[in-house]
Amino acid sequence: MTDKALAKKLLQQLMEIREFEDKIMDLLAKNIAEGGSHLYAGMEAVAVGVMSQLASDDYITSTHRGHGHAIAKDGDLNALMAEILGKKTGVCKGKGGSLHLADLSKGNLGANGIVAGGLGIATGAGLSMKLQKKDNIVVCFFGDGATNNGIFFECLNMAALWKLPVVYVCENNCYGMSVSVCRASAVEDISKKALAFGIPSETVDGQDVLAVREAAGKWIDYARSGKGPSFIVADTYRYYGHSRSDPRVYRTREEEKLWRDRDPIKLFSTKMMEQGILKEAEIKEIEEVVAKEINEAVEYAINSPFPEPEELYTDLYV
Amino acid sequence: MTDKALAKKLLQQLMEIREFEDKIMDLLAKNIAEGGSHLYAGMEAVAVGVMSQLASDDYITSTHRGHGHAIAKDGDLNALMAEILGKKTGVCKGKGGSLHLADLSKGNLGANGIVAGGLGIATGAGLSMKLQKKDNIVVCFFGDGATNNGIFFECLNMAALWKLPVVYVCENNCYGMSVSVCRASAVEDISKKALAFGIPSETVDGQDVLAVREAAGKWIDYARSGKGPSFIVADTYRYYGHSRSDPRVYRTREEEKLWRDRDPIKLFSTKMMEQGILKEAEIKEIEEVVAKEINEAVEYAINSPFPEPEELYTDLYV
Amino acid sequence: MREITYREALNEALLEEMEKDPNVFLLGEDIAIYGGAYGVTAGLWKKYGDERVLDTPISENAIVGTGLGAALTGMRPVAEIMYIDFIGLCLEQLNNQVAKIRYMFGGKCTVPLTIRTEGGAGRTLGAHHSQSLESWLIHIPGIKVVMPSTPYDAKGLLKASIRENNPVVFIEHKMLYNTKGPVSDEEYVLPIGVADIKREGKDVSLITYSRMTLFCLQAAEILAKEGISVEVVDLRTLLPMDTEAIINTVKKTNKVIIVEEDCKTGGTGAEITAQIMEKAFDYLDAPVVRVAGADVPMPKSPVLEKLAIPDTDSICQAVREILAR
Amino acid sequence: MREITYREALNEALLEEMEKDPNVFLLGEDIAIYGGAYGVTAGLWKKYGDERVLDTPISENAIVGTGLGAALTGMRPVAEIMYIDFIGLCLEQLNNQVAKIRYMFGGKCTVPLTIRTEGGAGRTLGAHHSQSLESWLIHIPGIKVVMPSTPYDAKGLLKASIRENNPVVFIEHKMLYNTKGPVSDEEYVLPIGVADIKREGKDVSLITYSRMTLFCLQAAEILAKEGISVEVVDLRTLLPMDTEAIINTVKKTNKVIIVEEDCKTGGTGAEITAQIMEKAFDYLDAPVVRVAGADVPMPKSPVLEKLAIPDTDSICQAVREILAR
Ligand SMILES: Cc1ncc(C[n+]2csc(CCOP(=O)(O)OP(=O)(O)O)c2C)c(N)n1
Ligand SMILES: Cc1ncc(C[n+]2csc(CCOP(=O)(O)OP(=O)(O)O)c2C)c(N)n1
Ligand SMILES: [Mg+2]
Ligand SMILES: [Mg+2]
Repeated sequence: MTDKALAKKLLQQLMEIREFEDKIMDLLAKNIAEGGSHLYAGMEAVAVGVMSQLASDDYITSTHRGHGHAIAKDGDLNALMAEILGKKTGVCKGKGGSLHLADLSKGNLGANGIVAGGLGIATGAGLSMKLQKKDNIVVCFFGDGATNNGIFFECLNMAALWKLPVVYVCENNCYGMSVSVCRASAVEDISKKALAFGIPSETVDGQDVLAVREAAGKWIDYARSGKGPSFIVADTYRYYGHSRSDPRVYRTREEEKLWRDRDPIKLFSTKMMEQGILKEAEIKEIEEVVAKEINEAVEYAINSPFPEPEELYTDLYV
Repeated sequence: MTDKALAKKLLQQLMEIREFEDKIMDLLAKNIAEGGSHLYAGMEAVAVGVMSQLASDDYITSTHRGHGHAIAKDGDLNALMAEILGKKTGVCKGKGGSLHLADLSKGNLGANGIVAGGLGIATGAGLSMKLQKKDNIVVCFFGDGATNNGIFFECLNMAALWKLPVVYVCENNCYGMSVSVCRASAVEDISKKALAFGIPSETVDGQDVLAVREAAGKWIDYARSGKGPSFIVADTYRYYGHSRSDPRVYRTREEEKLWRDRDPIKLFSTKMMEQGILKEAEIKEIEEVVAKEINEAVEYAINSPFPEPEELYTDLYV
Repeated sequence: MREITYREALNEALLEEMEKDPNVFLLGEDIAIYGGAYGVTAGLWKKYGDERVLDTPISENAIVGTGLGAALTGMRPVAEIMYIDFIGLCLEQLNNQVAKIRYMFGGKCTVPLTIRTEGGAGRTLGAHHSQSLESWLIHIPGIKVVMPSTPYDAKGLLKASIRENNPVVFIEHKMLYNTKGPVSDEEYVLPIGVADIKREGKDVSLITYSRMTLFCLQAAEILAKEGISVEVVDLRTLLPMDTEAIINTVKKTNKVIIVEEDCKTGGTGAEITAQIMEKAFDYLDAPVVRVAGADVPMPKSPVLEKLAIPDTDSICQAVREILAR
Repeated sequence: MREITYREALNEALLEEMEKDPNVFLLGEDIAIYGGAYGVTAGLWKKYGDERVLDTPISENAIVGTGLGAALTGMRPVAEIMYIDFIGLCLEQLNNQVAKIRYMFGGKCTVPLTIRTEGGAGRTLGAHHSQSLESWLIHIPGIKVVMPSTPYDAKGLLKASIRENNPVVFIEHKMLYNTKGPVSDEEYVLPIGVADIKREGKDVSLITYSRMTLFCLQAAEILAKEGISVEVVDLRTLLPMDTEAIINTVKKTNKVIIVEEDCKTGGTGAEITAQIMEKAFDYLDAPVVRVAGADVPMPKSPVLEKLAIPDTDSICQAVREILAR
């Protein structure tokens, strides 16, 4: 059973991410945001469900589609938005951008422009926790496409071999860019890849934040108690194209509609209302809080200065 | 049932490889052979059993431990020995050496200095056969250690996805250099790695040339008939150290003895005698033929000239 | 002559070579249905299907490795690595296998493999999608490295690369795809290894390649108004390098600036400088100058990204300084 | 002072730093029970066990990646890549992640990671076990690159590398492991980024590093008998490069030969040449010469291998030629 405070927190994060992404789409269209941004809209329940089980000093590694993870790992909305616009006030001083959102003070070891690029970092952080005998654990996010890259296998092998406290979370949104899972992966059931390492795996409904939360809780405990790594596959969908210019010819509008019918925010708020945990008015209220927060973040980002020219050469070496 | 001609051929190849490797050990000790040579002694039944099922225009890719494959794929003993000594008459004109024995005219796409370095080549050759609608197939050899490298997984995925005619043969000799399988691979049963790709797999006794031959025959047919890739794990053992200087501290003399008790040449000749297929005299005769061949190869190699200095710059570009 | 974009020119080259030679096929990420991240392979999958335009998994090392295996056994593959920033994932296969196999095998094989990729900054994509890195590649004996700057060169050189029996890495520039230029209707192929003087001049030589050629031509235009006559040498191929063209331009102007987008230290400009040092030292009236990318990862921020690579201003400035020397 | 081998010096450096800092740990292939392919980690596993000396699977990209993850979260890892020839398997992680992460994150992390590897020819191991390739690495802003030539330098610089809060690639040479030299009993650390004049001279400067330093010193000895005074500058660190030392030696002798084992085209010698061109052109009495490895994969044959890299003869020859100019 979910308590009210938790329900509110989860819903607020789901909405924050959605609103954040919708706003960025808007900023891209207006050319206020430049460059690429891979949006997380539609997939919110995965980040929010998993992160709801983490301690603030647990670590995550994120992906090229990293806004949702950064927000759910307690990221500062203003600093994240400013980063995406390349501003001095950004969480990485405007040097990282959308693809490199990171905040070590929050345990976020970073988004990554390289598909599967964070697997090594996560695995090494897990090794580090083990060697230091800390009881923190690491959650490593990546997409279905990433599970075809060599480093994915190398890292899962190491993690299993050394029993590292890492939960590997595959966000299976049916496509890696334009290529569907069945055109890229010899097994369509991605969880089977864990068999090559004897790692326990579980597939969850990635649209259902509580289902994700439950599975994550189980495997995070497993990791924390020293039992080793695990592999969660969360089935989900991204609403927008892979990038702004993507006409989405590789999928149908019908398929998109089927997934949108199971929108994670809608699903969760309906359930909370049905169970009498949240009232409609409370949900509206959260919506308003979120709209305000995100608007403020946009304002903050837009009004922030760009880095000074000297910044080009700082922060490279210690 | 094995016929006499086949039995003779298999035994001769087994002995050729053993004698070849023993001679190289000798040449290394005398500093006639320079550099590294990873010897195949002890593992002969794998190469011989598999190759006995291949057509001459089928392809193989080999490994850093590639003398056995080269010999069994109908390699010219003189040219191979000369190559290992870096002579002009070598199969690669002395430019490749032990780690790069290759002979495209025999379908040998090459040994490889890089662990798992031949997986891509084999997979691409398989793709090539498929695209050209040829019915040749490819056998890809690699060690247990190679199955932990990213490209192994990338290639098996592609091969399964595209149903390529490639038989992947893992020579599991219990160690990758000094690291035992259970210290390097999260699953000790290496055949399980195929589960990540839905590829059928089989583990065979790599000391028993007929067992290898049978399994290879089955999966080569499978590939040739368009059914896709397969994965064979042949359990075997290398007699010598990983390289000349290796004191083999990572394994016991008892373990070595257990394996030597199941020596592939001894096993096979005993069986052939028991079954009345070969007589002791016939076996002796083969032994003598082989001793002579290999001695001649050594003579040939030693008496061959080194490449001329100009050769340094030839053969790079077409 | 008709004008088409760099992207269209590349697409035509692929189409024509696929038409001509049934052994040519394409493999890479998102090149089929999607038509390539930058649209270069658009339409080819519709025309040739899964057999000749293969979407691959995200497996860069295996893409190069399988390309090699296919090239060794009768095919003529064109593999795509979506961003040159990912080349570190497949450099083992490229350097150890693709480049060396012919030599290691004593010349007893050929490797008709083309690897297309794309690099460069300009879209504020940050440190993992904006690199150049060609200098890694010129340090790999056994391959050729081509980097065209115009639609005309792009088409003629891509066709030549595909026909080559040596492995070629063909590097496009993301900011050039939409640039237009004249491209003949007739079939043509350009020679690999030959530089092109994109503008004749006598006071100073700009030696450059890829997108920077456009910047150099703009700079030359501006400087012409100041009475400075600038020669712009577009190398087009970096390996093998057209040292003859380099020496000739040094002899002509006696003053050289190398303009490259890649990070300066250990960049291609260093090799060009060394070539000049060795072969044309006595013709130099001033030390060769490198105008190059900053030695930092590419920052996301648009203001910093602009500063991190050469622009028309910094090129003009360097020209004025060398002439003032 | 006592004399120990380069191998022993490295081993001592590892031992001392592990003793001093419990966060230092080692990971790599065959470094535990086996003690490393060239014996550098011998004895450390016995002493520190599986917790601090980790044999890894043959997974180069993950070795570097996990090293980074550990370095970001409180540890001070020393990762080993057995041969630099395998660096192409992990260059993505090294270039995109290890080198760039601090900059991309706005300086909000440190990466105290050392990557030890080993390169060079001389054992007739062929094309996959004899490369140099350091010039790829000097083109990666964000890392440091160290290549010591003597036991003394090896020990002092490895200790410094491990203590660095920046990522360092530390490149040993397989032909140096058995060479001996004086190494102090007292603890010492050497500064990264500072060249060392291994022999003073006034007629010509040899700028070099790693094994070639030994060849240059031998050549200098031979040439001294001909009355030629040769200065040998051992760079020791390639990134950052000690340009001050380079300029000083140019000013002193006015004639420079760069000696490097790596393939010539796109090599480190090109960068050194460019530095001299830019900062010391007016002091040159002759063009800078590069004596470098041949632009070919390393051939197996012992006779060809010797020809493929510089030797004392080719260095002496180059000196005589530059002085005859
Ligand atoms: C190594 C690498 N290869 C290719 C790309 C280009 N690319 C960026 S995202 C992407 C698809 C990734 O798919 P998936 O892992 O399923 O994540 P998703 O985008 O679906 O969230 C590709 C191919 C990249 N960034 N890195
Ligand atoms: C990519 C790579 N990493 C490391 C090495 C060094 N090395 C050569 S052989 C070997 C062990 C290989 O083990 P395995 O695949 O089991 O083959 P085996 O030697 O047992 O036949 C290693 C680590 C290498 N050659 N290539
Ligand atoms: Mg996906
Ligand atoms: Mg093995």
